Amino acid sequence: MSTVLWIIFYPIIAFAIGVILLGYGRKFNARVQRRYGPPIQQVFYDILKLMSKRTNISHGWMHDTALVMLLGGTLLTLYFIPVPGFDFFSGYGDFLVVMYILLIPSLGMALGVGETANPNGSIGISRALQMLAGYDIPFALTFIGMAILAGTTNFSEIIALQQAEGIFGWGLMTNPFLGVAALIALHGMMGEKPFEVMVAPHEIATGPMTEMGGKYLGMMMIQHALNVVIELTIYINLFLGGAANWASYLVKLFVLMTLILSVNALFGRFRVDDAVRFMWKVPLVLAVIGVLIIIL
Amino acid sequence: MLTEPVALMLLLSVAGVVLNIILYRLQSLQMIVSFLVFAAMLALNLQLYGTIGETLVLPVVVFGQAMSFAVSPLAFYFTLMITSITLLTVIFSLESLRGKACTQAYYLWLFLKTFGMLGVVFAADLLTFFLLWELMTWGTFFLMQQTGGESFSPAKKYVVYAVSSSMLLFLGIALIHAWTGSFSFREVAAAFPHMPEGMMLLVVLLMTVGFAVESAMFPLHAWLPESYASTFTSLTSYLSGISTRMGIYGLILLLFGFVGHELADRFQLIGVINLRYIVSIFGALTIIIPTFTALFQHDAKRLVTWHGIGQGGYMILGIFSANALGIAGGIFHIFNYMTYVTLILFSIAAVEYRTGTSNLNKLGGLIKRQPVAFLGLLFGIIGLAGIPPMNGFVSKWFIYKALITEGYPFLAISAIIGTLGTILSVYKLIHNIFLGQLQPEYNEIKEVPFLMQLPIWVLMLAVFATGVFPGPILSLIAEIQSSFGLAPVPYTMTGVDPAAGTLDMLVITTVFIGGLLLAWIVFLLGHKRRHVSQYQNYAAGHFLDESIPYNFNYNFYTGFEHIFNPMKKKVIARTEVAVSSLVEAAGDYLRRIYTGNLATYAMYIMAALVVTSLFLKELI
Amino acid sequence: MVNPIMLILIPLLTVFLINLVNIKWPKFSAGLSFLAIALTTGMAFTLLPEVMQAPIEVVIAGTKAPIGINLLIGPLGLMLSLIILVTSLLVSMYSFSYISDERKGMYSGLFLLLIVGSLGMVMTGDIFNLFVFFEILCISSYILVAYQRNEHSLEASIKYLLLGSIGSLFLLISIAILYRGLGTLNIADIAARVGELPPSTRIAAAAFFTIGIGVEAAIFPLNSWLPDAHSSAPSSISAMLSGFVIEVALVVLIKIVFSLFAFAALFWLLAVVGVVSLLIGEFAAYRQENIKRMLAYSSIGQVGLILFALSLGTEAATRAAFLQIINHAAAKSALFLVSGYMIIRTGSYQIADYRGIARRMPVSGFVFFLAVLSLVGVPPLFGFFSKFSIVMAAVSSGSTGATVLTGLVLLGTVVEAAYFIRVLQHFYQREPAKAVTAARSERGAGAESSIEAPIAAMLPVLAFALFLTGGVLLLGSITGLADAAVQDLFARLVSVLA
Amino acid sequence: MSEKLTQRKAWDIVLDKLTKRSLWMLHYCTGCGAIELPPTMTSRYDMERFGISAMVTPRQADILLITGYLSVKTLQRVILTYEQMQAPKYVIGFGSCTINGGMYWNSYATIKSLDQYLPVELYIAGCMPRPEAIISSFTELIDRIGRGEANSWQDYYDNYDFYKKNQEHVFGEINTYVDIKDDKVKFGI
Amino acid sequence: MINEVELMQQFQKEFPESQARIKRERRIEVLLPAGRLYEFAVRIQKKLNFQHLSAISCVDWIDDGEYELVYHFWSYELNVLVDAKIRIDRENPHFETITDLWQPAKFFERDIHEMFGVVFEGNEDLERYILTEWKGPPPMRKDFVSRDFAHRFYHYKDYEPQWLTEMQQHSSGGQDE
Repeated sequence: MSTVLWIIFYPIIAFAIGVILLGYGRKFNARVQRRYGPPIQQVFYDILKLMSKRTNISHGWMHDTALVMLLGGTLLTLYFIPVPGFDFFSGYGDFLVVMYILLIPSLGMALGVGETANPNGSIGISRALQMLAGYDIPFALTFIGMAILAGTTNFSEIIALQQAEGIFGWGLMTNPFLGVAALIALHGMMGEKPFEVMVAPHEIATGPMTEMGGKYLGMMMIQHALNVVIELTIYINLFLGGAANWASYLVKLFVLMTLILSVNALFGRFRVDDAVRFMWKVPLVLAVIGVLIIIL
Repeated sequence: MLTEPVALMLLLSVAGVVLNIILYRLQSLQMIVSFLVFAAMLALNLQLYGTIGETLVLPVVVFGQAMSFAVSPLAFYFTLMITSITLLTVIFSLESLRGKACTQAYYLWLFLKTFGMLGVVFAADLLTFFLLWELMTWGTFFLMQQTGGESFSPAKKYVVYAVSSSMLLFLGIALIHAWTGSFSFREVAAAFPHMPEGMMLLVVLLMTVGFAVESAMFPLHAWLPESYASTFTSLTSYLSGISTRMGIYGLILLLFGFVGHELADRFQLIGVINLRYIVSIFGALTIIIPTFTALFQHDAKRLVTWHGIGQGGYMILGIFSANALGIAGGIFHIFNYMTYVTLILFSIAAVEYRTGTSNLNKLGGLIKRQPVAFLGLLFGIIGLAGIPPMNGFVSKWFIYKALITEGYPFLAISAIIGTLGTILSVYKLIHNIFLGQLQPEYNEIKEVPFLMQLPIWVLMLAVFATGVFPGPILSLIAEIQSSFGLAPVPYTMTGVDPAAGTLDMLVITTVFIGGLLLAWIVFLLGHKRRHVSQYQNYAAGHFLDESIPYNFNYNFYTGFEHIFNPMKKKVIARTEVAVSSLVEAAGDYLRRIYTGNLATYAMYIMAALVVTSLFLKELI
Repeated sequence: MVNPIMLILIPLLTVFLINLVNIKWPKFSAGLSFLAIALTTGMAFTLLPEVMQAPIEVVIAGTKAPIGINLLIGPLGLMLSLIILVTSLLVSMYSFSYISDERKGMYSGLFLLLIVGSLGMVMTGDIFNLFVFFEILCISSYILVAYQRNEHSLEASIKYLLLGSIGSLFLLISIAILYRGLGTLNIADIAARVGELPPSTRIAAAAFFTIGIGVEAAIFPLNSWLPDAHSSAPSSISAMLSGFVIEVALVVLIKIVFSLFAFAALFWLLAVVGVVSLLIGEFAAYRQENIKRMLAYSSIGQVGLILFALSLGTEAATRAAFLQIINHAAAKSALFLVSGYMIIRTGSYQIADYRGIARRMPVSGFVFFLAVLSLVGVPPLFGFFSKFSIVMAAVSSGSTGATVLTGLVLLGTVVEAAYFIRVLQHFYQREPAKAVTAARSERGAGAESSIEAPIAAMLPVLAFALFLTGGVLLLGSITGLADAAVQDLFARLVSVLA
Repeated sequence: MSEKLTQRKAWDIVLDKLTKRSLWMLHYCTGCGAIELPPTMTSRYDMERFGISAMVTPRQADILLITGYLSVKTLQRVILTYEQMQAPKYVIGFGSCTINGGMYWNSYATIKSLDQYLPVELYIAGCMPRPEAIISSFTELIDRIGRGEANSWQDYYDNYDFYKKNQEHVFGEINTYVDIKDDKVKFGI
Repeated sequence: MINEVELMQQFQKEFPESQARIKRERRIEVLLPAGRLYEFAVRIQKKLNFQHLSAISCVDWIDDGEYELVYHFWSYELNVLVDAKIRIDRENPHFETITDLWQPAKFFERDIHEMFGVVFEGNEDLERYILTEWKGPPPMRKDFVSRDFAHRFYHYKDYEPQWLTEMQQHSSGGQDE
């Protein structure tokens, strides 16, 4: 019975956490720029305003289905990541499955944006995919390293292993190289400032979101909120020993978010190929060293 | 003896060849006859399952060995693919080749090639295997140069590669025969372990390189993209679907039929590096390098053929991992790959049928005119990229799981790099053809006729069904593994046995559909939406209309251009040119021996006399 | 039971008859020679069953050794003569329309002399007779090479004449050494008493003999005359020369080496020289622009392959060599005959001018295509089985040296496949060359009309093609004949000296 | 500005109260007033406090600022951008040039009163109004939306012919591929 | 390095019918008859190496019924600006182009064509680019009164808000007419 309840309410809880995290992010950025900054629930207002827009334009049936695929894919990924109290689905798909399901939303968005026939959108998508190739290789290598270390690819088993020895059992502690590499790759995955090549308002008119108005942009922002939660939770599960209870889970979420936001607030944006070169230099080398330590 | 499906199928394909020779000029008759014969063969193939294990010996005796055929589970698995894809290609080309030039011999060579492949797969002895292997490679050669003109030079390059690979195989078979005295697989397999170390290594090397050329493994893959892409697109899909996988069949036969796993590990070089690991490294390189070359192609067909090579790398990685899951993944990937690559190429053919070009820089926005082709390509690319719920994901998951449990991180990461490269180039494919602005000259094109849509619908269903329910195919693969004496893969109807790993495609798909429904509800919460024309688009206040080309197709991944340009040194192409110029130089030099003046000729004779007598003198 | 001597007498008598007939009715000479060959072929076939049991010994009434004709026909001799007769039958049919100028009588006469020479060499049991028939063969081929009387063919035939005469001189020296040493000319006697000769004279005789016959058998250093001779001779004659003349000389060389000078070292030398000439032939052919020179070099290559197979010394290898001889005779003659009419139609020898010719000469294009595939060894055709058995025999002979040489042979096949496919693709190009569009034939004046060879010329070409494809069915009987020939050859084998 | 009284359902009232807190301004500098916007965005005045932030494309924007004089040529682009925006959308006229021609009252090339061509929600007097004036206009706009009175955009749909006639009078026919009348029917405005 | 005085004498000598004078240091003004300008331009570009044509401006002398075209030539070595002035008829203004000598002339002539209506033969690209929708006469001509046009063409709002009148009473500023 509790799993059915979880299945119904878990997306809503995750959405709420995501919105608050994003609002906190905008407040954090404002305060770094010595501005007062919007209220924490600003993102919620934005989403509500977007969803309540009277006229919405779409560029074809694929534009709509792609948006549905975008949000649907993210919800799918949400269910497969174990969270304290709810890891029912992770018995049916390990983190290899999660790594691939993560690609469904980006593919969905890419198709939808392609359908809008706007070159800004296409350039945005081509940059997003190049960035994907950039950060996903070190990220995947850290996954594999942890899997070989733990001997299994199942999420809940990895968490159980880490929690067995308390704080020193965390992925970050047992293999710091992989932990740090994954952190940098996570930064790229979140699309935060130095690697924010996709939504580059000054260069390509908010990239993929150029032609997304009204409820389309609303759905993308909902997806972005959920995505933030997913990515952070993956990192927590693999490297910060998962979360025994919701309190430690929320604390870890906010600490990690602050860490990323602090980097985001200070940096300008890389060019695409420089961002990818950076991703294939620093985190990849760290990950390789980490993996070598494990297998030798 | 002749009623057995095996004999009937071989007989039918030969009958097909003869019929097509007779009906050489009448294309419509050829089409109907070929369709019927191939349909009959597929029907026969389904009965084949019952007769696994039986053998058929032909009275033809060559060099003391009667040509014998046997139906093994692996043979059934491959014939299932061969007959189904040939039938689909024929159905597709019934419509797409109507009225095209130089297609008289199209079905003739198709039958010859099918006969060759069926023979190779059914062969129970090395002689039949090699005889039909040669026939098959020459069949491929003739299929490749159907469109005349610019398809000749790549076909010639293929001939050189194919003939040298079959010569290597020939030498290997001859050595095996010299040692074991007979051709049939059973005796060879029995006598193989007792072969002296050096000779066995030589034979295995020869055979592996021979099969590697045919399955386009990394350093020997240069012949594939140009020659597959320059013939009719329906043939491109047929060739890249099944033809290159005969090399993989050969590798499976060699590795599991003769050498067996414990022997493969015996060639220890340093530590963990043994023959299997070296071939896996080549497999990994086969995944990475062709996939990232595909990224920069400007022609849809070449892009997909480059991926053909890349996906071959997954199969090699799977087969050469000594883990039940990996081997099952490799073999399953052959089936998956065939389904979605033919689906992609049929969609590209549908586009080319209507627009006349497959140049990625000239197309765009065709989703509005050819939705079925779009859906086909969409399912195909999701499969090719290996994203759930399509079948590509399942076999890739098997391979990754095996590589991780066996502890090969760098092979696993090369596979993932391959997947990422695939996703990038695959999106470029669907974006440049179907998305973006519709060019004014393609305004009036319509959807392709039904006969061309049928294979696309069938393959879409196949890609999705085997993705969600991989059970039946996995059961067949388990049978194959046990027929070779390997541990069968622990499979369930919808994924992997929970003990061996956590994958249940049915649950993943249902949750995905649930997520889609939820997203659809959120979509409906907002107000109504309206479809608008493609010219109502944000262009910084600029007015858009037909005259302004507003597409971003050319040089799609500029970032990667900067990164990879210095690395593009076309090493393979340069080595090829070096080899051919070496042969030409040798030809020139040797030609000069015949100088033409008499004195030198007489001098040659005297020298020969002196040499022979000296040679004989000190030897007596 | 017809007396084997008739096989030689009938063509010989017809030669004289032709010279008489030629004075009044020149037209009939070609018909007469065709009839004579047909008759001889018939008789040869009737001899077949009887010869299979035991070789026939024929001695002409007690005449002294050097003059009298002493024949010894075994399965080997008969097999070769069958090859000679069938090929020349088809070629003479081809030359009805191919040779149409006034010197037709001389051509037919020499044609028959060439056949007499080769038949005699194959059947003779007496070493001096061997020399006599060898001379007949060489002289008739010198003149036939010069038949076209243009500057190129005259120069080629002079070279061929001089080198050939050096060769026959060495042959005569070797026979003289043997005769002085053993006093007898009969091969069987020599074989029996050759042990008595001191080793040095025996080696000298062997060396002279090998080089003597070697010139005609086109072994590597001695075949410098072949490219010019075969390319400048009329196509029908080059078909005959490549078809069986070189092979006959080669088999006779091996027969004598087997029976008289069976040194292991000689076998190795011949094997290596065989592979070297294969590689040289293939590589040189790769760069050829003139179609007949290319075919000539390809003949050098193929002869090298046959020599390599013969000199392996095992029964399986020799049988495979005989199969390859049959395959080469059929395929190479077909190629030469087809290129003959291509040259006449387009008026040029260069392959570049034949672009797109297959569209206008469909049948010859198809036959060329089949013959090439058979030479390269593509399965359903006859060539595959011969090459397959050669490689199998070579590798199963066990010695690592043989395996390495087989590797080189396979490399040669790859090069051969490369240049033949290049020529084939050239024929099937879509847009024809100027020479091809300009070509006209009696069949029609239009640019698209077929410029196919006349029926009389097409029949033999189709017969060869039919043999190459259908030959597989009668593979059983052919190998049976080849086996008998191998037994006959090995019966003579003297204990192999160190 | 037509005082169309729509019967507002309870949900609309709550919605207006919430969505007034989030307005996105189209950063489209048509005239000399655009230089006043950076100070309003940055730390001294920080309009993000009210949930207003600058957006690049018309699809995502709610507020269209006409900052200063509008030549005939720019008016075409402004109308195209306005029609590409999603309703509800608000036009704010900066400075006296939009009110009655301002400094260029006698020029042959600039339009004199903005509301002939676009339904204007708010005007900000001044030649160029300072950031405080801009902030006060934004707060005024937020209150209006809260009270549900900011529906000048419906006026564009209601009497589109009036606007269309004036526009064609000034620069003749343009094709923005947006069919306002059809949108009115489709979206039921 | 020849200075302005010698330069002026050279002009005087070669173009007797022109009046050349030095306006100030490094500035020379030459009044030329219309026909001689092209010759003058060739002379000044090729011989005296005046590479830079900085502008072509047009002055509307409505009283004389003439346009005055002023060509500003500049030389980098001599650091001297030469203004060649010619007069053309105002009603039917025609003049030949000098785009073959200087590329930028294309743009200046196009601007003058749009604003003053002068037709330059030989300049093939005289299409309008600023006032794309303008249907009226060339606006810079003196006989075109912008204010009357504006009042006739555009709609003004009768705008007498109550607070404006109060402000005017208290304010010290002058009345706005």
